[in-house]
Amino acid sequence: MGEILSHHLPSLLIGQYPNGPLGGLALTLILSILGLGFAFPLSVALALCRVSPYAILRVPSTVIVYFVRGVPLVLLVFWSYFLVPVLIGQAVSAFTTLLVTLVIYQAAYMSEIVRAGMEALPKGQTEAARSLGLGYGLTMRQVVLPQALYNMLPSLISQFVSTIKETSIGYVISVHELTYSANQVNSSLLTMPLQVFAMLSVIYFIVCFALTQCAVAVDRIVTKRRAGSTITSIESTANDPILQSQ
Amino acid sequence: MSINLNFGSLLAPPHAEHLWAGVKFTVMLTMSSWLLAVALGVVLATLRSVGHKGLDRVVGAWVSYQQNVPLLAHLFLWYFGISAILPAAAQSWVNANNGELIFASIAIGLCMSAYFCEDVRSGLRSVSHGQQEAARSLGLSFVRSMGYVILPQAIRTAMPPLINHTVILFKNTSLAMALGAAELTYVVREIENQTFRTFEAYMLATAFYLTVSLGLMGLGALAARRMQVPAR
Amino acid sequence: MIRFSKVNKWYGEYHALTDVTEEVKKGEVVVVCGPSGSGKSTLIRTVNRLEEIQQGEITLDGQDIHAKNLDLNHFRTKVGFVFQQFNLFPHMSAIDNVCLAPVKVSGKSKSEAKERGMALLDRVGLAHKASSYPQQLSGGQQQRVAIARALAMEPPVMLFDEPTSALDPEMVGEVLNVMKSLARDGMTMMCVTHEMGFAREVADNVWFMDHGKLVETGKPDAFFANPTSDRAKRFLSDLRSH
Amino acid sequence: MIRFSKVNKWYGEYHALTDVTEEVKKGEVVVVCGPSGSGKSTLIRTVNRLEEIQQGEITLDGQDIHAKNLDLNHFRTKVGFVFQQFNLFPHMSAIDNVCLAPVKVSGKSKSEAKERGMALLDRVGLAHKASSYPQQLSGGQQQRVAIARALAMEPPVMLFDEPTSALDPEMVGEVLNVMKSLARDGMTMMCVTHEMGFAREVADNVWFMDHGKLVETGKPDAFFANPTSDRAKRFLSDLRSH
Amino acid sequence: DQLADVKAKGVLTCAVVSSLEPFAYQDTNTRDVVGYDVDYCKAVAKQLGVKPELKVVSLDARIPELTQNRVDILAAVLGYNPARAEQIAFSKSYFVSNQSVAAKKGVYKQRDDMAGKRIATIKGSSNIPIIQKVIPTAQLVSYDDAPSSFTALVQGKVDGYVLSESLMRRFIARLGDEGNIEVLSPPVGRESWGLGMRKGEPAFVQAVDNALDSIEKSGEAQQIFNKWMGEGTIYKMKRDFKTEKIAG
Ligand SMILES: Nc1ncnc2c1ncn2[C@@H]1O[C@H](COP(=O)(O)OP(=O)(O)OP(=O)(O)O)[C@@H](O)[C@H]1O
Ligand SMILES: Nc1ncnc2c1ncn2[C@@H]1O[C@H](COP(=O)(O)OP(=O)(O)OP(=O)(O)O)[C@@H](O)[C@H]1O
Ligand SMILES: [Mg+2]
Ligand SMILES: [Mg+2]
Repeated sequence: MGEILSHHLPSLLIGQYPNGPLGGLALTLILSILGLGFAFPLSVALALCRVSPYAILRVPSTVIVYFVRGVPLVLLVFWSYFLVPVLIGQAVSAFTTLLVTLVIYQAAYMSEIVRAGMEALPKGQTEAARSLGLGYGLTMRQVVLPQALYNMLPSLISQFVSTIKETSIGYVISVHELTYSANQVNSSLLTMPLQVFAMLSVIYFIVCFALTQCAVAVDRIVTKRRAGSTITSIESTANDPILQSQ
Repeated sequence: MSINLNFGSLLAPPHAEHLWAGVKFTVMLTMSSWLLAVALGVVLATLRSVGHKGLDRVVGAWVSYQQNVPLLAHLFLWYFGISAILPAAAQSWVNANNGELIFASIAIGLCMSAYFCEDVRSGLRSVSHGQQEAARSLGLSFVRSMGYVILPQAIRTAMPPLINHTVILFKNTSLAMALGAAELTYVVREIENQTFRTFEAYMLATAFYLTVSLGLMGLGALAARRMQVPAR
Repeated sequence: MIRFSKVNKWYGEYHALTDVTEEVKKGEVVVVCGPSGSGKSTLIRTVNRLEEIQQGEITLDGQDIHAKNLDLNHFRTKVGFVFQQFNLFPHMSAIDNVCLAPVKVSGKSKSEAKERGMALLDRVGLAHKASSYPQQLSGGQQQRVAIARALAMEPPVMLFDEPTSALDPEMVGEVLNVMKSLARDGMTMMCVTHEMGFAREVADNVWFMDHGKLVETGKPDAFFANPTSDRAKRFLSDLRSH
Repeated sequence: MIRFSKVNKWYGEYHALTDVTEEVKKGEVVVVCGPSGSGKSTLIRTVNRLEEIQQGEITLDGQDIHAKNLDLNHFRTKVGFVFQQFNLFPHMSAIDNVCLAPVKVSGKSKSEAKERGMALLDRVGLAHKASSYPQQLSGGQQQRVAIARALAMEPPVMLFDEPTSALDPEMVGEVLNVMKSLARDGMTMMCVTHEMGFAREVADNVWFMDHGKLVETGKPDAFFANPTSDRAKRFLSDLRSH
Repeated sequence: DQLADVKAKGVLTCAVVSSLEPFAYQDTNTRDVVGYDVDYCKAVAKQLGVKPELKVVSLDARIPELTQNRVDILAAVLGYNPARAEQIAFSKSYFVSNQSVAAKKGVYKQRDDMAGKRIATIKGSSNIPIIQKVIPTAQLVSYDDAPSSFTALVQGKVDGYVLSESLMRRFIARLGDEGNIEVLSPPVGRESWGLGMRKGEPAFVQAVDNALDSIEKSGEAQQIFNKWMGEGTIYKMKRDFKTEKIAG
């Protein structure tokens, strides 16, 4: 096991880089960060649409969210693999395909988190803001969103963990992320699947567990800050099961 | 690119039979892994709520291992890794008895059991401490107060996440494709490879998954509503 | 100043306000009381249109509050509202709570708003807590900040919905004192409250509601000594009995 | 009937009860009062062992409540407890709440328990709400059901921890009336409450606590007219000030 | 016109499948992708006077990658079959491979004993229609890549595995004796591999065919074969084919 480790660890961590494309854990992390980075603003927009009084915004956003929640991620990956090039009339790489899928997938799930955060705020917050003469937009921007996003920070970190795990789907379309790299290593060793896949699990575990702990710590801070404030209606959210995608 | 939809060839033999077999496999895999996940999840949640520190740690470690590793990695580890260290007799028995189904069920079931465990546990925690105190004050023993007062309420709270995770489990069965398990996604991809009717093939699969997922969500909402205590 | 004419409101089937017709004059303090569920909150919430009405009219200085074309946000700056649950913004310090509307709605400069905000916090006795966050304040202090926040837009009218009901008995006094001083300064006020001492001391009129109807109105002395309706008699005896 | 001797309790470092020594006689009504955090709840919760004590002894009819070999579940049927937050079981109707313990603990037949339960609900004035669920009841009604539930095991002693603090003022009376009628019927009661009217009317003794100590005890008239300790004086004047 | 485009770009983008030694795989030491397919890509690019660029793709994404313009040409263990020929254009053959079934040593005498057994294939590979024709009763189990399939065979999860003989021999050689795997004869088929190109680009196909002819003529084809599969390698294979038009 030690030998496989020393010999193949670079492949698992950075893929073929610098002799070839970056891959392995590095690519997994890049995908996750980009995925979450693009998904976050999209999710806020989706959440705003979901709670909007206008049916023309509410209905399509609801359809998107339920569609994404009802279809396996693999199938979504296949869909974008074939649809995205058709739609934009241009070839896109497997990496882009996966990224697009992850962004849509995560945005849908995260919008539910953001929405839950907004709805968990006591109604009095909005009423107080409106009573002061703040309009809908100002109320959202100044009062609702800052609190909802802050309260949901732990869930959002947990979502990052989900994203990391979901990048493993890249394996099926040959994005050279960690799972793909592990399979490459397994190909060249052929006789040590147990060791290779155990190592794969360990690497994922280390990264995801560290982040999960981070979410727990942030959750503690958020809960403490929230204690005694008017927002007591939501329980700790870091592990809120409804809100996680995987 | 114009899309010329033609479902005819997909819904005729031999593809129709393959699709049907894929659907059956998916349903079977969903049910077996769900049963495993729920049974184990309840056991784990009970173990965690006993209040034994060491036990809680062990179960907690198991849960966080399952939750922090992608399902695909679990699948590979079970199918190619752990299967290799089984005794030869066990290996050949499994291989002769739909090993893909067995290992996929184990991997998915174990992974989701961690989520079900946490659902049940947070259901238990959502019941206010006052309920336990009130029940004990009436002279009900720990077991009775759990049975008559705490659990009936906990299950109501745990219902929505349990449903949600059931849907996720169902969707995740599609990953068993990577083990050569002939579930629906696998079959659809094969058919797509043979016929190049990409859109039609994926549409059929999508329709199936959507119907079942939304159906489960709907049933869950219905169950939650029926369980709901009358309010003002 | 505020005139209700034949105001009717339904929640679905439920008739929450029935033919309320009455007036609050400029500089007057009105205390609204009545049993739980009688529609007190509903009534004062219609005044800044937190609730819509289905029939009748409410005017403020002659302006129809429920007109379709009303600039709602501008209108609301003319009515201060204080909630039972304080509803301070927990992510902002006391002074930021007070300055939010002047800066974002009236477009005052930050420094100007802040100066005026400090004066208001001083008025409610909390200048030293300006940079505290709501969680760091007691209930009574939070409610006083909420009053300062409502005053920041310099509204000619203030509405209070049970401002002391969520407070520990020890803190009720400090909030009532602020309200009394407002009343003395000539503010037009509508207060839903069970604090009969307060009503006796500062109210110009007491309105008694039951089942969505304005059953009885009168000067406090007369009302407490001699309620005319049976329902009000029973209500007052309930309040006194313990 | 209940005898506290040198009772001491710590929460970790915090000394929550210090050397409490006092007695409640059979048929006596004791009102426990004192500022927030003074240990009132802690004290009465030790009586049915919702809290453990570290030193001293509490006996009920001579039986050591904190004995290791006590059959706790059986013992608890002898002490009725009423919580500030009612703690009704929300998934059961009022009558089911009342019948749970008689059926499951005492093994009464369902019909017998139900008959007696209806009598109890009638006693608290809620026979007509027997099949309502807690959420369908007002706070005062919930608390009355909770009292009926506690009475169902026919306990010789009843404990009340601020039974009216979570109620709207309107509903305080109905709950206090039930408690008064219990007191008149000779029930031994310990009540933590701020309702001084109630204390004056029915208490045989008032215990005043501060910082975990039983600072002062006395007949209600004497205590309210002439508290001996400074702390009690200040406490009473705060309560009266508004 | 693709030929002009490629020349203008100065780059020929080849799709290769990198999990198949010796056709294309990642060298453990340099972590470069190398192999027979890779060398062919480079040789063709040189003939066209442009620079080669590799793009690693998965087996069943090869054809979509091509038809959706993500690559110029497939050098991706692409066996000819009529269904594929409807989708894409094939060059002349640059490799001809026996497709054979491997199984545990000593269990089966010959290929047709595999009737009714579970046989592993690779998702989207051209072996699937062939084996379905030759052993119609076989139950096919498809994995995502060749090593997974082979691992499944070694672990007894399947009874047989059908693959190009060269690839199969490599797996067997790698495993040494402990794997206990043998190739059953006769082969299930013989398959010509071509470079894959988009339909409707006759000039480009012609140019690639010409390039392949030159490579054959100059002896470079033989060299490439020897380098990856000849006497000096674990495969010890002889080149028994020539570059020629694939017969439909
Ligand atoms: N959003 C709503 N939907 C339906 N009914 C409502 C709604 N809000 C209030 N009600 C009903 O309208 C009636 C009057 O409510 P309101 O809150 O005005 O009473 P209140 O006099 O303020 O009582 P309290 O003293 O308890 O605050 C009540 O019966 C209440 O149940
Ligand atoms: N579980 C606990 N752990 C630590 N400290 C506690 C715990 N429960 C109560 N305390 C502390 O013990 C002290 C007495 O609490 P207790 O609840 O008995 O006060 P109280 O007199 O009932 O006050 P209140 O009028 O607010 O109900 C308080 O300072 C409280 O913070
Ligand atoms: Mg109200
Ligand atoms: Mg207390």
